[in-house]
Amino acid sequence: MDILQILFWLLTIMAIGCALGVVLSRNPVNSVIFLILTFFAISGHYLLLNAQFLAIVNIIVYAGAIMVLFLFVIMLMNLNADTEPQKSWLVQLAGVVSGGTLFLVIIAAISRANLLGVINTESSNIGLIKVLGQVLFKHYVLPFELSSVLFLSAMIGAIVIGKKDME
Amino acid sequence: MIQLAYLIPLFPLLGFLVNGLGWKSMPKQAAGFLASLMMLVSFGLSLGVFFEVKGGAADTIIPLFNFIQAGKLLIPFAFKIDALSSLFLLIITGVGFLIHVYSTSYMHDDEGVVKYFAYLNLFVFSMLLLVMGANYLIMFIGWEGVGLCSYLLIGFWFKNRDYTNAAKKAFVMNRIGDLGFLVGMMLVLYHFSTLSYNELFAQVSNNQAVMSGGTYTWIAICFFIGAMGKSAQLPLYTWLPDAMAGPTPVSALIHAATMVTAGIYMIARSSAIYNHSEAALHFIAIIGLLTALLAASIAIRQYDIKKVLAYSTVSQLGFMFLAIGCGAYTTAVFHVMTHAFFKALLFLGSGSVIHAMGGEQDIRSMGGLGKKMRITQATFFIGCVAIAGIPPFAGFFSKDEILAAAYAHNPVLYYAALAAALMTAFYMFRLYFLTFTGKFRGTHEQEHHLHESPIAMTFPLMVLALLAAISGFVGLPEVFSEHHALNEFLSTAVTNGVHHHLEHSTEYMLMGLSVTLVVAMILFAYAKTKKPDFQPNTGLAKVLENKWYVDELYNAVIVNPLLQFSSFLDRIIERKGIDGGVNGVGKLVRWGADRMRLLQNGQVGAYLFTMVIGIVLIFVIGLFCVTI
Amino acid sequence: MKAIIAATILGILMMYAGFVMKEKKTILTIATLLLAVLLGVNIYELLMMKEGETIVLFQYQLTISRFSVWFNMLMTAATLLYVLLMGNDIIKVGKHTGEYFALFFFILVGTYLLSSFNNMLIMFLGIEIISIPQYILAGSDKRNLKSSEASLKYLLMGAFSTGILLMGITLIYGATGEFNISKFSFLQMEYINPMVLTGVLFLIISYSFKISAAPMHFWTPDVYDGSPTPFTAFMATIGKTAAFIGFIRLFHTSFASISGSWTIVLAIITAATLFVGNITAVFQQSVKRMLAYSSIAQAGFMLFSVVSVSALSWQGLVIYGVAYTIATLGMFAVLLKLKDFTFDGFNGLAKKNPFLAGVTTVFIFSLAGIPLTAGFMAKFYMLQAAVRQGNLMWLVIFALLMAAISAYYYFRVIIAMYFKTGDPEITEELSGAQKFLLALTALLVIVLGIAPQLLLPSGI
Amino acid sequence: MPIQYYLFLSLALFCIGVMGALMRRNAIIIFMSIELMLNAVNLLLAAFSKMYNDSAAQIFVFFIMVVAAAEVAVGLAIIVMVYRKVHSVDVNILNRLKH
Amino acid sequence: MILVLLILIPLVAAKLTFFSKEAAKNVALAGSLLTLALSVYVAMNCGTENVAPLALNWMPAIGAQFSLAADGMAAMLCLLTGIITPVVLLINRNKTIENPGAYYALILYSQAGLMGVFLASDALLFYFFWELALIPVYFLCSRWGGERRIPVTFKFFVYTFVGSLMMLSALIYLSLQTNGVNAMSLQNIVAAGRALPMMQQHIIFVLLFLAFAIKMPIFPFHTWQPDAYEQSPTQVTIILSALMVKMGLYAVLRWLLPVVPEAVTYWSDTVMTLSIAGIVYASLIAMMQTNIKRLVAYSSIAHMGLMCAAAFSGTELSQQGLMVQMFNHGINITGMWVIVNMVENRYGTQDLKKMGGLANTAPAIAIALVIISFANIALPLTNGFIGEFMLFTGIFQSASHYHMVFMAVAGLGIILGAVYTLSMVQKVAYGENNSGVLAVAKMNGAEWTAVIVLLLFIIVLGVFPQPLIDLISIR
Repeated sequence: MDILQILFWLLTIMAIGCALGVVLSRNPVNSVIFLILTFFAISGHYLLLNAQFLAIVNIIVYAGAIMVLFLFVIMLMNLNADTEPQKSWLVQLAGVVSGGTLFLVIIAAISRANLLGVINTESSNIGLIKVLGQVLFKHYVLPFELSSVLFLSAMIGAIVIGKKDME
Repeated sequence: MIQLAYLIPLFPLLGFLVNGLGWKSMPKQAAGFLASLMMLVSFGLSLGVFFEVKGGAADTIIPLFNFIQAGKLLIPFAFKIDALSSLFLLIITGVGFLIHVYSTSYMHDDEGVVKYFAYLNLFVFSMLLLVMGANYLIMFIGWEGVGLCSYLLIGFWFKNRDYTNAAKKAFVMNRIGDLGFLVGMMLVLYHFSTLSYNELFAQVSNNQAVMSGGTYTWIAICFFIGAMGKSAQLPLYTWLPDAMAGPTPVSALIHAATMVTAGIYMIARSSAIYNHSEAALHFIAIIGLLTALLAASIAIRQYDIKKVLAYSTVSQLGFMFLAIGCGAYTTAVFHVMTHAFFKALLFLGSGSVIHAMGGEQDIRSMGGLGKKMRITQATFFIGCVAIAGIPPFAGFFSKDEILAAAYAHNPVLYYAALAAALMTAFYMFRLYFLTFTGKFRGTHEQEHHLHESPIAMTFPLMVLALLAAISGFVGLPEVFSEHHALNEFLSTAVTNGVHHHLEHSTEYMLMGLSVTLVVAMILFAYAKTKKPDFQPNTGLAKVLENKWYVDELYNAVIVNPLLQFSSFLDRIIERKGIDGGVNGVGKLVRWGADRMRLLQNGQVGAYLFTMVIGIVLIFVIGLFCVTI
Repeated sequence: MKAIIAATILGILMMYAGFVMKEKKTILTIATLLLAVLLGVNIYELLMMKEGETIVLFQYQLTISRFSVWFNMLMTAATLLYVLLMGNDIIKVGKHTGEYFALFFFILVGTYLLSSFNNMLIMFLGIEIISIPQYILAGSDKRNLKSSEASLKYLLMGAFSTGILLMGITLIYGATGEFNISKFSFLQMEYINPMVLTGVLFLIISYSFKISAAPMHFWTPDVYDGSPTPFTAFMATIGKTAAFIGFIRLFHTSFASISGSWTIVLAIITAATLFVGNITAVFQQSVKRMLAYSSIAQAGFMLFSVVSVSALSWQGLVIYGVAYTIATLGMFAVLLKLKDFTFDGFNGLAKKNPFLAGVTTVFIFSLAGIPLTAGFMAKFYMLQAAVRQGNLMWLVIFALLMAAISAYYYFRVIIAMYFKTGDPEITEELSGAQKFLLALTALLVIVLGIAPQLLLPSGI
Repeated sequence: MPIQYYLFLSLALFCIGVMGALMRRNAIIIFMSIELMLNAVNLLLAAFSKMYNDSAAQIFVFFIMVVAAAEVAVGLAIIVMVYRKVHSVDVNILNRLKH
Repeated sequence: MILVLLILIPLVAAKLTFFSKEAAKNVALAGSLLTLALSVYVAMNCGTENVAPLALNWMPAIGAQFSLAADGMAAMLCLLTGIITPVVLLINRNKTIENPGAYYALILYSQAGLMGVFLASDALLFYFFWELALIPVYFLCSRWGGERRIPVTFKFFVYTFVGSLMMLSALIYLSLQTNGVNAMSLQNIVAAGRALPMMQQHIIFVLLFLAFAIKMPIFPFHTWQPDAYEQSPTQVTIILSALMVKMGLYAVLRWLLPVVPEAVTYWSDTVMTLSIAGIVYASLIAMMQTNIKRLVAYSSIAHMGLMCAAAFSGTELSQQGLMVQMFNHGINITGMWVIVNMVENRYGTQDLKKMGGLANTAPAIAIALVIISFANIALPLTNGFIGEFMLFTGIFQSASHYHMVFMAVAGLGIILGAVYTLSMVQKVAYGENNSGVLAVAKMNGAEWTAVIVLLLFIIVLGVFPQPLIDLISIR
């Protein structure tokens, strides 16, 4: 039981716990905070997997940008626990059950596979920004360019939808 | 001459076409004259043909064209002239001509007279087809044709619903028989793959070994069912009395002299087949006898002059079939001939009576007519004597021959037939006495109106009376003469069944017995009708007056159940069952649609939830149920 | 590739045109012109390619075959037709006309990607490039709450399906170590890895969502109903067909070797889709919503092309996609001319405007699959593909019964138009050009019904 | 450390995201749960890239983030638009479109 | 080439008719007469090189050809179509129809479809025309029909549509069993079908038979028919009952019997039982009808039952008889409807109870009615007899174990047929006039022509059937 494994388990527990927090907490703001914590835990996992750059990006983009956006919107609508609409416990139970069933089914299916793949502990350098940059701009330049189209349409969308029509 | 035989049916057809197409413009007298002329011509031709045949001309086939030729099936439209057909030609055209002449005067004041003569000619045409055809299909064509004409003529006064009902009844009952005929033809085709008489009978005489007796029996029975319908035998006889709805000459021509004897003709024609089947012959004998008895018994208690004659016709037909059943086809044909004469005579006489009575047909309001209409009385009397079987009138010889044959076949048959014959004598003379003797029981204006019919009506009566008197001599029994003229004439065409020879003494005895009893019956009838009293009948008499309630029985057992069943089919099975099922599918779809709509309840949560359920299901199916 | 670049650039141009031009009509004209240019580029690219040639780009991320270019060309042409038919209604929707047209261009980019991707990353991007603009289009009528509701529903469920799609891709990657769909080597494995199966199923599910197949169809009626009608027309036709080409491309190039493991599931999904679509459409009162459900049913038929793995299924998909697109576009174009979208809104149209009734009849016949219309030949190809599959006869019979039911609701329009009396209100009289275009569309439907092989020139 | 661990972990997160989408009525929270699903996928991809020692998977993760960002931009805009109209983010009151 | 004209002329005539507003009926009549002339020519020259079959490539991808061919049967049915259509256009000429252009154009369209069905020797083409003939009739019925027309016609449409889809799937399946070259052509389909194993033959048989049984219609798939006949305008009813139902029989003869022979022999007893049960069933129900159009409709079902039974009896004779009967039934039922139409127009009702006395009020019509009725119940020397005689003989000689029973039960149909037909004649023509209509119009010229033509066919073909038999025997 070496340090990495201990770290793995800690991060796993944290991730799942916080994820549950996201789903269960009645106050939207808490949900956001939990989600950010989940992201931190996931970034921790990235570090364990030698995906250092990914970890950083995850913190910056998700926790930093996206979640702040969420938080901002929630604040703007000043939603809080008492404004939060609650589903009846029955519906919630149904949700839990069906989600759980999904989980169990997939696990049952996949556990039949004898996956030989093992995460070897010695560090590799694929996650380094240098390598990633070369791969990205050598092999994946097309998707990189295409994502610009995606952002363009997203931008248009934000404008078209978000802008108040004065009429 | 024989080669011109195809002209015989042609002239009536011509008459039909002219009168039929000109049914609006044709003047009445012209129509009657034309029709009678046509009949006269074809009668002349038939005479020529007859004597040529009598002169020993061989059987002739006159092919006209190929009617149906499809694959193996080849049916030519051809005529066959031999002794049998030539004899029938004579009867049909001869009696037909007389009745045409009679009609010209009898129908002169009916507005549909042109139509009437058209129908009459058409009937003669079909009847001639029936007897001249060289194969069963042509016979069938004539067979159905005469059925059609009888339908049209029974329903001639179509405004009266009862008359049209009678017509419909006649046609439908004939159809039942025709089905038997059709099946018979099918069987013949199936086993011999031909319908023409010559080929068929040739095969029959050759390959008896091949065909089992059963086959012949079936064919024979089927044909006889056809005959039952056409010749009004049990159980299909009830249409004939109703058929009296038609004009009286029609009853004389169609329902006494010619059409109803078609059955006899068919069986005589097919004698070769019937000789192969004892069973069928027995069956025919039984049916014929029963019919004779039943009809005669009913005739005893009828008051409608035409009904009496109708039932007597049925009973006489029964006699003929009895003869056939005993294998004596020529005897049957003999009786057909004599019966044609005296029954036509009787009908026409009754027609003249009805004419005089101004449409009255109930003998209870007649009586003493003899004083006013001598000729009618005289001829009618001859008719009665002939049918009753008093020598030397025609009826005696033919009927006596039948009785003899019956006795030879089986004494029981003889006694039963004799009983029927006695009843015949009784009811005929009852009719005669009630009509012509005693004092008049009708209203006064009827009495004033009473008169002898014009010559156009009485002339045929006299001719027929003459024939009824003398025509018996063509068939003198061998006790009197060495050779039986008719038998010998027909022997080329018809082969009688096994004929048990009778001792002359026996034959004398039988004749004596029947004659004495008949005379006794006549006297009895005279006694009964001396002081006629018409109390409502009771007991057996009532049953007889109501014709043994046979019509009621048929309605209760066959007609009404059928109607109820079909209305059940219509209301329940068709509308509720099948159509309901079809519509039910549509309803089901709409119902399902209504339910399915509710799934789309507009809740994102619900949608996601259903989706996840679906996903789970897909995984379960895809991962655990599908075996790769 | 040229087409992709061109579409992107033209889209951006369109955007700027939207900024500078104030007059909507001019924007519409520009859009039409630019689309024509794009069509020209497509045709040019098609002509440049030699028989049976396939261009490989960026280390097998794109493999452009003549077929894909031909498909792109058809889709572009369909878009052009769409803009020509409904331009006047598009510019009525909101005030950001230029942006809407730009979105169409971007959606076309996504379509091009889906018709020629060779890498699941490109596929993912293509799907997203198609989806996100559609969320926006759905919500573009901001005065109308229904429109907003539609776009929110679409967004939430769409994002959900994106997650599923990604999980599928990931599992496939985990089993094979490849994103390149032509490099999967399932046959090397002695047995099929359950992870692959799970991934395939995830992919099937997410694609079923995009093409609105049961049980992922729930968004369709609401979104199609709520969105502005012209955009509904676009989503229901070109958007859906594009998703289909991605679907068939992925599954027939990469998973054909293990088709035995997923065709059954897909067949069941197909049956469910046909059932839900047809049965639910029966009771609709609004023609627009009926068309939404019928688009589900039609998707069920199109799924035959994916279920039956054969060379014919690609052709079948092209024919069906085009036939369905044209007919539906025409139907919506007619619908936009009427005030009342319910069936009663059609009452007595034959008397009031025989021309409109006539073309509607043609479109309805095509949708119902009556012979002499493109729709029939499309169904014919699909059935043929399915029958060829051999073990799907039950599905064929079921589909035919459902087709009969579809006749039921399609012919309600006919009945309303011809056999019922009423006075349908027509928004504005048809201009000569519109008449001509509608007539052209109807004619196209019939021509393709008699000679469908026009859609499949040799060497495609 | 066997790959299953990561597999199970990310699937667990994924399914928790699904549950969230099912259990909550607040559009924003549903959206966040979906983000959680995406992150689960990211984690799995990273693990696989380590397993195959292949950086393509990590590139894929970037693009997932890109798309996520784009989606969030549009999505939040839409949510805000709806909020402007009905002053609620409760998805259950949005049922004008049904049947 | 001439065969294409046979389809083309009605189409062109339809177009012209559609745009000629008031002259529509005359334009249509002219067109139909032209078609008639052409079909007569085809019938005359059938089997010679003057009517050469024609095959053009159409959809090579799926092996569909545009191929037409006329053997005796096809020529006969084309002739029938050519004869009936002008008759249809002759009646009701002085009746005002709204939008006559469309009305007559649709009639001609369906005529074109029928011609195509009878001539097509390619499965897909056959299916095309099959539907092309159906659609116009659908419009005719639900646009110009009675008050319950819309649901009734819709049921009829969906019902037959299901059938034709079944047929389509079967044809596709068969076409896929061929080597792919001209996969849809008749001879390839036949070859493919014969090569099939028993199980598949059963499937194909059921699919095809359902389609045709609904079209004919055969008990118990007949329920659309009485309603449709009752509700549609009589001219359309004529097309439905005289020509459309022949499509079903023709399809059986051409596209079912040769294709899956083993399955046919396996099922023939079942089918014959159904159809012969249908004869009695329909006849019994016909006896109960008070609406004259429904009565004739049920009588037509009974006739169909007999013909279908003959088709499956598997004897050469019954096949020929069937073809003869197809023609003659077409003539007779048309005559029946023409009379019914005249009576309905004059008495203004379809209710038998409200009729009667026609023999007084309009003797000519009454005479025609009687003749046609007797042709309808197959009286000898009318055309009805020949066909029915051959049918019965064929059924009787069929190899089935129950051929006696079949023959006998079918024979009941003869009797019942006489019953309901004669009671109809009685209720319409005889008795007193219960209609309350005193002045009954005489037949006008057009009606005379129609009736005379039909009567001529009835009598002439009844006495000299041989030309017809020769025509249909041309292979």
